[in-house]
Amino acid sequence: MGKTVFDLEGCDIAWCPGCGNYGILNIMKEILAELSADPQKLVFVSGIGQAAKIPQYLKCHYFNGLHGRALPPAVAIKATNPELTVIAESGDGDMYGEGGNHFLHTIRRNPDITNIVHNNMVYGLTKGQASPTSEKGFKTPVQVEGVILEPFNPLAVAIALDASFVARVFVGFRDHAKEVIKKAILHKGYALVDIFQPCLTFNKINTYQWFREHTYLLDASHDPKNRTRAFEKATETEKLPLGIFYEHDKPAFEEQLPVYKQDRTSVIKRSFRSEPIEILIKKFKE
Amino acid sequence: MGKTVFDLEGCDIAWCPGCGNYGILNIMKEILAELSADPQKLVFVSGIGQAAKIPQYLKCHYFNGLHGRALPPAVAIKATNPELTVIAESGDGDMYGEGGNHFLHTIRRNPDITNIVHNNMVYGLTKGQASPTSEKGFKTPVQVEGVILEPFNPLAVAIALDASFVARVFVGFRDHAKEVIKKAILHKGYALVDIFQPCLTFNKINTYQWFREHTYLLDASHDPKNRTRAFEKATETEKLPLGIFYEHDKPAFEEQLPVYKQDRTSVIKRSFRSEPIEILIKKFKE
Amino acid sequence: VALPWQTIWVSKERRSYVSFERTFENDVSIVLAGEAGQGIQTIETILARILKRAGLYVFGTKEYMSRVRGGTNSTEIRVASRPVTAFVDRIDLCVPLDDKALPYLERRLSEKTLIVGEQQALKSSREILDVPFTKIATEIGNAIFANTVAAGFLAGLFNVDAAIILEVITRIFSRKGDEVLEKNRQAAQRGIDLAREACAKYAINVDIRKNPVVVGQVMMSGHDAVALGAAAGGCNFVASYPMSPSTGVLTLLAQHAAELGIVVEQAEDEIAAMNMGLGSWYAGGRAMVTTSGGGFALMVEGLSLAGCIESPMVIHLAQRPGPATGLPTRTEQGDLELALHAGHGEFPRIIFAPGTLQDAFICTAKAFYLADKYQVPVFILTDQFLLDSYYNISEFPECPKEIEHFIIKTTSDYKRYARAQNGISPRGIPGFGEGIVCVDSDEHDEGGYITEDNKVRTAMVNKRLKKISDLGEDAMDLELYRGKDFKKLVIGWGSTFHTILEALHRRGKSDEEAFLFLTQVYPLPDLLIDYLRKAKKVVCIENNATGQLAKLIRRETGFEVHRKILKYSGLPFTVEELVQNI
Amino acid sequence: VALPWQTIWVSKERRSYVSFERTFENDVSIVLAGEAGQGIQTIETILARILKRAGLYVFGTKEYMSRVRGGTNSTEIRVASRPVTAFVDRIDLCVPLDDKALPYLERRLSEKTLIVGEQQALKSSREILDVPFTKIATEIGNAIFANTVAAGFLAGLFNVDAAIILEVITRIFSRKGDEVLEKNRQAAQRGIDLAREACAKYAINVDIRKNPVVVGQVMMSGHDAVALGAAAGGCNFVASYPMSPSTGVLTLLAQHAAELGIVVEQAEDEIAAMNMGLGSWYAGGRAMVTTSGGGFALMVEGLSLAGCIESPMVIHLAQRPGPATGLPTRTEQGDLELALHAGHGEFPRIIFAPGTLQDAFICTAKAFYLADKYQVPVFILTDQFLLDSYYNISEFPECPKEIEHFIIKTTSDYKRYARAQNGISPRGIPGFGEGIVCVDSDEHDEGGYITEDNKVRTAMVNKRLKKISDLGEDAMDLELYRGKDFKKLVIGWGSTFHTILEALHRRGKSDEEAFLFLTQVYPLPDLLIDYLRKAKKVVCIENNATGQLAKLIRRETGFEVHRKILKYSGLPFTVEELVQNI
Ligand SMILES: Cc1ncc(C[n+]2csc(CCOP(=O)(O)OP(=O)(O)O)c2C)c(N)n1
Ligand SMILES: Cc1ncc(C[n+]2csc(CCOP(=O)(O)OP(=O)(O)O)c2C)c(N)n1
Ligand code: SF4
Ligand code: SF4
Ligand SMILES: [Mg+2]
Ligand SMILES: [Mg+2]
Repeated sequence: MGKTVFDLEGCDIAWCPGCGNYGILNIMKEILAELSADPQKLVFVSGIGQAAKIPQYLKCHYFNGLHGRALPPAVAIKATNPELTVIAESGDGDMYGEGGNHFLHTIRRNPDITNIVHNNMVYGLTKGQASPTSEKGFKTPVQVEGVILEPFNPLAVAIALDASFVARVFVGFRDHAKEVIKKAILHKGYALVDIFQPCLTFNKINTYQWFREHTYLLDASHDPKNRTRAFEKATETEKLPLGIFYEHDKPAFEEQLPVYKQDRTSVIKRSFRSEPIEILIKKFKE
Repeated sequence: MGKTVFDLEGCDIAWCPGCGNYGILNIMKEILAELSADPQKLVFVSGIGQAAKIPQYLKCHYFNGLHGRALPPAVAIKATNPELTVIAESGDGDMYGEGGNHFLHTIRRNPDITNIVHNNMVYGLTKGQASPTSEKGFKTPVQVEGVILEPFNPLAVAIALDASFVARVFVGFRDHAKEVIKKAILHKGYALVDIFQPCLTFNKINTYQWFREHTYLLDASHDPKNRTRAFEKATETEKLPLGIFYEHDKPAFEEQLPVYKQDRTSVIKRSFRSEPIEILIKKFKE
Repeated sequence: VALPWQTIWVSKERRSYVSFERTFENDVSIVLAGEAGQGIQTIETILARILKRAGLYVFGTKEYMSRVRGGTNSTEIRVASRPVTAFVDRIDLCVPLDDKALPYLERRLSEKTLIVGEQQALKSSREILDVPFTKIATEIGNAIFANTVAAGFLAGLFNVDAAIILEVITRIFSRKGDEVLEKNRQAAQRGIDLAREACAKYAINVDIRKNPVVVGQVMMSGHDAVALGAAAGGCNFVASYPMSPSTGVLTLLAQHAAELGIVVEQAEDEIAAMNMGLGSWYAGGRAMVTTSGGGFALMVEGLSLAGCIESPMVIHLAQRPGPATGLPTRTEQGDLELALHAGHGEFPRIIFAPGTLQDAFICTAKAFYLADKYQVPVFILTDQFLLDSYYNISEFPECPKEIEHFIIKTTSDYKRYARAQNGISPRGIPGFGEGIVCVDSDEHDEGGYITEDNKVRTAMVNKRLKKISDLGEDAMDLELYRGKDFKKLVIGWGSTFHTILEALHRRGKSDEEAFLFLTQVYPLPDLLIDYLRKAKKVVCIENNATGQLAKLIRRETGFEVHRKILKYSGLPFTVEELVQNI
Repeated sequence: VALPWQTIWVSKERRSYVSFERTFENDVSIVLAGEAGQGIQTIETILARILKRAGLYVFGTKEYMSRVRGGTNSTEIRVASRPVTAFVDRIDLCVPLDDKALPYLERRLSEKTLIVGEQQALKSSREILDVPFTKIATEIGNAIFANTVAAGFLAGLFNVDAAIILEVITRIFSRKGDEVLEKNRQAAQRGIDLAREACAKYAINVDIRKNPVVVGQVMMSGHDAVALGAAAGGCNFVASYPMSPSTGVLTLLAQHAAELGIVVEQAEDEIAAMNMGLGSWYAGGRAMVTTSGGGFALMVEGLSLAGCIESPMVIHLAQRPGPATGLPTRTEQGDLELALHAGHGEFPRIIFAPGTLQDAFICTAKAFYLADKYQVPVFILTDQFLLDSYYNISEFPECPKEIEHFIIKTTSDYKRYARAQNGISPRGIPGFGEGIVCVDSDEHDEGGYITEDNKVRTAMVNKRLKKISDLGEDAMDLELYRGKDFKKLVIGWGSTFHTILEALHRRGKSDEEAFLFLTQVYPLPDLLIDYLRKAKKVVCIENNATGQLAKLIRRETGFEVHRKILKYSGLPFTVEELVQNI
């Protein structure tokens, strides 16, 4: 990989050698460079976890908030300054576990942000407990006899919520992953990309090898406009499809906010005006 | 309606005259009587809102907890004493808004509880703001120019999570509603019943009349074992289907917990034994 | 930098007009009571506006149940020839709307109370001035006009000119179409006629001097004052989740979002609301959340995040009785300690507790300024009583013409947490300047990157804690009322202000008793201890069960107040009970 | 009712064995340092077990980064002829595992420090006793055995019999199959041989008297002590969300869920965990949550619910440095005030902060008893330092044979919140008796039904606040150590216990200086003020930045401590710094 403006010199990366996160980091830097993204207008928002450390290793603005709470600030950043490109990126536990409620309602809003989830099917940073996407039977120090909960299916849920862009990739299929994530970033509205990311240390089941064997790429016959088909694909379990499951246009959250309906200027660029307040105060004199 | 053991004498019901909640209250009392439910073994769990007041008007055990937090105590009550019948009942804002994350993960657990949601598409108790299920364009004192978020589709989400029983009824179709809720209570595992419930005071759009005109009953041609079909039905918007969308068997949460795998006795019926602790302590001597 | 609008923070004289000497004739307390949804609020709105328009001082407040229909609620409207701003127990004019109302108000009725209502509906053995509001309304065409008849009648009792009454009626109903307006005018007129008749017949004489200055004054509620204060503070982002009694602020700002330039979003939960607020400040917005205790409890982690990333934040915490759901529509001052200690770990904050509507406006506006300047969370602690009360305000604070921002344009070597003498590093935002802006909930170095270096950690803690060690000019002063040579010193904070002050006036011991009021509850003003030491007896009055301010004072100064007057029934103090208990 | 197990709470003598008079020879501090995942923990586990088995007193603690691989972590193992339980700065035997370790430990190395390691890998100019662990391991068959070689070597330095070393090795590795076991035995033997050789060659002489009583003693960590304490308290329900440093407790209980009879569930978030816990108590369970500050911040609303419905609850709050994510794997005592004030509204709670592992066990068990008896939330406040430390315990408290329950069988007229003299209404559960059990987060009447009656409200607040006004026998006493005729009184709470005590011993001024330790931080013991007044100088030692206990003491007693010794770098105090600073 060549150098990009997003490279951060001399940072001490805290991930384990061989971790799937490195691949994602490289992919992200490349994509952003290829898209000629303006680093001054690009904000990463993340939570807490191994995945959530990614903005620390990129040269970019970031808001590295609380575990599970990447999406609310991301929505707010975009609404406060719609000129920014906002990427909310974190782990599966962060986005689908602790942050599950924001996942639901952010999709309902359809803000023009990209939501990238490193899905290693485990809690990496806290040393190997089950995540919402862990498969049944997955054994951990807490799930001693194996996971008994139905794995969370982020794609099916996003489709159920009529998300405007729903995709899944595997970091090991680099070119495919790049292509899909690029489209996600370019998509206007909320875009979910769930990335299969092997955790070498705590997930000995869902390895690079496993993902290679248990996934396949959606082909041209898949119509991403068809919601029911997309759902059907998302619920396949024998082999897990990769690609863009569902994609359609709808107005973004920011565009529809009353404050932006008449006037597209970001609220931070508007200068303070006392008149409307004075008019309101005057009404209380009647 | 005749008298039932669940009638609570002399309670002052705080609902507005004509509210759909009265119909649900009566239905619930009748069903429980018809099922000969043992009042001593029946626990209602609710949150906060108009709907959430329902256990106050029934003669039953109840845990009327926090807004949005009915499901976690319900799961715990069932796991602590699996002999109890547990009904978690609350409003749409409570279950799908504030409580959204519990909704997701409770479904993944599949505890043997019944989850009844009074869906009036509005926040009643707090005087008329949008709820997650409010339709686009619905105007309220806060959503002044109308709701801009995609309405939350509880059925589609539940099906996406592979819930073991997913149904919707309308309180105005009394017999149908009774039949479905009865099945939900009898179902082993998590059962969701979303009940359309007109709010006379704050929802002037989705009235009794509106629901009558905008719903239809699923007929025998619908196969509730077919997940994709169920999803398709759940995403219909022209007219909203009522009935059991999706139903299948899977082991309940409690049954699979390590603590109950060998020994079905509820943890509260087991008497304290110091030996296993002493054995553990002894291990620390090695 | 000169702050043209800073002038609005000063001037303790703004309350000097409050004087409570009066005779019964000059100060009448009307209480309307009935079921939720029965029309109390309609009567109240019409009546209060008429009375003020007529030149009468008006104060209104309500107590109501957590239900939409039924139950029993009541509203008090005090009408006087001088400013009135406090809640009294006494009822001069009682207007029961259903048969549960009189038994409900029983304790507050005296021989002097005049009861006005529809005899038949009230099923009471008391003497009631029977006015058939509903019958008349039906004659006009619809029982719904009964409220206007009643409002007209009551206004009539106060000798308000018919022209004024009809002017206000017209203003209120003109949007509803000609027919509705005309019917309401008729209804009001019928009410007025009945009042004239009754006054003549029964020699009812309500004698309150009218004052033309009142006519053009602002009359608003605590909800309005906080919401407008936010706007005046330059608020441009509000994310909140509905919760009584905080929702009024959200609603008012939502209603005017477009013209005020505010992003208003109903969040999925309070956690989201708080984290959205922080995101907005990060991006250069000026955000507020408005919530109550239970909602704020969910923001506690987010508050700690504000502390860690040194984000400004404005929190309107509208208190109601807890714990848990408690009494959703009632009042209490039970969350001071929570506001003070919320958030894991250690970081600074500022807490305001306005006592007047002017203060509510000023504190809220000022909260944005301080949050931005000191990069800390700032609380406005109100409660249901303050928020649901309204009165006319002789001098409403002026709205600032400009707002001072503390955002800098970044250079390429920008470091968000650069060392700074006073702990306050210049705050940049993404997209404004050459630098990158990195904020992290983990402990971080100057650049905002994760660090585990224990020296950097210690330095960062010191930096954060230092920020508000000197608020200087920006601090809100203590306010001392009445005798400087006091022996007894009464302390209060927040919504009890007016009630305490009126009670002290009524007690009349102006040389011996003084009132020390804290708008800025934290950090406690330095001078506080001097006042405390000077007093022979210090009495702390709080609308809670454990005396949270008293505890804070002791923690900070070692001083133990001599007596606490506490109330935690869900109702505010009345002037009468304080007159007696102080 | 006689509590057969109450005996375990008593006896202050349990610590009297702690004496710190020693010569260098009798007390050796080993520090292992290297990257995460490099094997520190393996060496440590093997070594500590061998040393204890050999009759040596062992104390271990670690400090590590919030990452799974890389970085630099270190572990201290103190080995002595008498009980050792505190963290020292001094390093006698340093075992660096990579080239970053020595620079990292630089400040702590002295001339007396013996450095042992693989010279080549360390790239250091220091004198290093070169032991080719990896080379030997590779000879045996795999570099992985290097850890066992190292453990064998270190044990060899301490003159432990080869037989004992091999016995422990066998115990640890026997589950892993014959081959792995055999290789490890070889590795250990090679390590032992090398040590013998080195001792002889370089005249290294580690002289620590062994004591046979140690052999059979319990050696466990804070995690273990809290988890076993929960089991001993009759815990049968744990819902939690992973968060350092609280997860160890969850893990241990999960591992033994079936045999201990505990429902263990990883909740979707901390809000769920807390609300599940309350549901379980409602149904008759005995529930605990284990979390850290940030997770607890999310439980604040649920705590308030516990207060309102008068539910018992046990909260293990494992502190780490905040605010926000802070330093996830480090230590701090920064959440006392949060525990004290968490929850909107006013309701009682009890807070324990164990200082020893025995106390951690006892407090946790007792928390269940008190929560059940007084129907209040009870906190066990620990921190990373306490939890990650371990040592051998001369007298481990006995596990109770029985548990006293406070659940009653209901009658048909049962009322959950029936009036009660002491505020504590008998607690029924659904399905046990004829009554119905109704609990409500709204204010409620005796039956648990919603009420807005202000008299009932006041009565309910009083009832709730009254519950812990007299803990009587159940209170944990203050503990005073050393001279009764003290001039200087040092106060501490929680994990600083051992370090303070050892520091005072080393200072030797036993007549002048005493140590007052609080296990029960809230309610503060009544006698506290007498001790404070008696002292000429009171010094409060806390592992936080603002002196939270000192503030609490002032709030409750008016007493201002004279000096605070505070540390908030993320690291625990060392004995040396306290010796110097007290
Ligand atoms: C409120 C809160 N609860 C728990 C934690 C502890 N925690 C940090 S990261 C994490 C899980 C990380 O899992 P995931 O999001 O899948 O990220 P990964 O490490 O696997 O990349 C948890 C539970 C926390 N920081 N905050
Ligand atoms: C944490 C918290 N936030 C907000 C509230 C205020 N609140 C009470 S009920 C309610 C919404 C009720 O809506 P829904 O659940 O749909 O019930 P409904 O009244 O419509 O039956 C809200 C926001 C609360 N009690 N607690
Ligand atoms: S623990 Fe797993 S996810 Fe975390 S850095 Fe290591 S390999 Fe990657
Ligand atoms: S507000 Fe609506 S939901 Fe609530 S009681 Fe009235 S009609 Fe029913
Ligand atoms: Mg993960
Ligand atoms: Mg609703």
